[in-house]
Amino acid sequence: MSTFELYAALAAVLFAVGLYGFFVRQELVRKVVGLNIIGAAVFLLLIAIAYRNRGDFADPVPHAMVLTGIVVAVSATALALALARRIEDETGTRRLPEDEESS
Amino acid sequence: MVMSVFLYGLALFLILNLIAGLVRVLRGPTDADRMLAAQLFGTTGVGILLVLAEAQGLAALRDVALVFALLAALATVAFVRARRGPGSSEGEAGG
Amino acid sequence: MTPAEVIAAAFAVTGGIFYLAGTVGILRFPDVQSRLHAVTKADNLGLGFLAVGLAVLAGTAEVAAKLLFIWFLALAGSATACQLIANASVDDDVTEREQADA
Amino acid sequence: MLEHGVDIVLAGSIAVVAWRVLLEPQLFRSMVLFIAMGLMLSLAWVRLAAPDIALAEAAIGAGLTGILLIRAAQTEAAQEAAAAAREAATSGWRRWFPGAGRIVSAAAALAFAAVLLVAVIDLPGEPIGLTEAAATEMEASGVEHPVTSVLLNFRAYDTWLEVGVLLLAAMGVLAIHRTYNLRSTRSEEHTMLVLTWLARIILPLAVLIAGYLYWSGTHQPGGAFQAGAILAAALVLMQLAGFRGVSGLSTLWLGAGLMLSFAAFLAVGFIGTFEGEFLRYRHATGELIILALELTIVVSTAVTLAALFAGAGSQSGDDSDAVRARTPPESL
Repeated sequence: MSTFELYAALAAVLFAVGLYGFFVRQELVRKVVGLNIIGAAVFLLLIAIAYRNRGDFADPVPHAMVLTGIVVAVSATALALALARRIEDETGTRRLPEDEESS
Repeated sequence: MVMSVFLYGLALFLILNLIAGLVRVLRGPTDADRMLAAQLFGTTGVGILLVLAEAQGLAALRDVALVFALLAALATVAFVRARRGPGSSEGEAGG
Repeated sequence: MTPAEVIAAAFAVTGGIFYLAGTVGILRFPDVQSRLHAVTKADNLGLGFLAVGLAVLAGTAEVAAKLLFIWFLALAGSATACQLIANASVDDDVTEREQADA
Repeated sequence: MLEHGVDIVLAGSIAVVAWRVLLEPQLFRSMVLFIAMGLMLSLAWVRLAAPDIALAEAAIGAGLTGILLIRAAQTEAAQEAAAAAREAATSGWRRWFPGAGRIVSAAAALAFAAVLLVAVIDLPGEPIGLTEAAATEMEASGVEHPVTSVLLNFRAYDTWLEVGVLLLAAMGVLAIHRTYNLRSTRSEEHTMLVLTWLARIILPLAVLIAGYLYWSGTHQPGGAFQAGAILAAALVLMQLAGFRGVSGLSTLWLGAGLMLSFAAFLAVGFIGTFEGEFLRYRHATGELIILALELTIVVSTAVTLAALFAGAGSQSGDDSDAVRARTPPESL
């Protein structure tokens, strides 16, 4: 197993784990964490592919995209947490209303 | 050649140390213990980065270690500041 | 191996031993206050020895200065963080005692 | 040989830690594990020869995301037990098909992972990346570091829109708080001496290191976003130590900080249209333009990330007052 294959496989595993967590966990904060793990998986795959395509240096285009992605991910996380906090303040629950009814 | 094997061995050893530290996060028993383990990861992570910088011949990794060392304490500071007063860890002593 | 490499390796191994001591400490010591020692003493010394070893290996003053700077930052951060954690854990103890009295 | 051992141990432990992060019943534990995962991920970036990403992960993943999540976890610690109990209880259609939701979710997640793996295996044997193209064009970009040349020249469009996303997120947080600045957010009332000390040491060093990363980004790993994230972390630390930090800014200055970079890209873009194409500057002044744009990115990223933190972390008023009343004064 080459380094590329190893980390690409890890990316697939992380993607599955993150997606499963995103579906199954009902607390909003957990869903945000699940999304972050899915994001990490995508970043990992891109960087692994950049590593595979390296010449004198690794492919800079995926690197730039992931750099952009990390910054976007943190701002999306902050916004999502602020929304979750607001939902908690308004409704007294940390889940979405439809999850609340069914459980 | 010998040196390269030595450095990678050292990096592997430090990574195993870090993984062992994860046990403390799971066991707790208090949140302070968990935060302490996180602090340990910071110091170990800086060490691993410095070793890998030498092993992979990537001087830029020292900058990564520098940033880690600079910001390692921040999560702990946030932890202490956001605590719901004393007694936040009640009800999980069996952790 | 050149003499410099042997010296560097000796320092690095010493650092590694301190790291190991820190890990054992955080896993085996009985409470937060004693586990603090593992982080504040063992790990920071480990990083220090490691930094010296790697500085010898790199052999340039620039790299050595940067490594020492990194060590200083890690020391400042971890000293502060551990003091904060110690305060927090003392608060926890006080609360437990109050609850026991009540 | 050992090199490969490092990769295998790292990849394996990241997978296990990610699993534990999601399934851990206790939120705080899960967040600390998430921080550990961020650290391990940045080691993975290092192994994959991506020091730029490792830098960003160190500044953002380890610094800011961790702080955000730790805060989110702790303010909710009290409701933890009740929530876990409710999560275990089932009702509605879940009572008739216990675990059906989980099985469907697991199947969907595995299917996605399988598709991803097939796509990876199906990659053409010959690398078809843009490494070559970037290498030949780099001369014209004005900088000597490939990632920076992509980020601020070849694909400046992406970066402009990214800055736009940051701006939108900050506007969203302000909207959620129904305010135009962050002055109403909670500031720490009693100061801790150690914390003041740490802030006084870290702030100037953060400025120094951010400046270094900004400047060196033109020829080695580093750059504007990492520099901005470090400054943001320092601003957040100031806030935590009881200084006003970014929440001391008036509406005017906050808005200016948030919008600076977006506006600068727009202006440069329009100047570029006189030469034929929006945001195109592949000529002698490239380096100057890039350095100027990066400087605006540093400022805007720092202000935006710090504002996002201040906004996301603040609590509803009466609640935090109660907390403060219960916290004993610091004995130092």
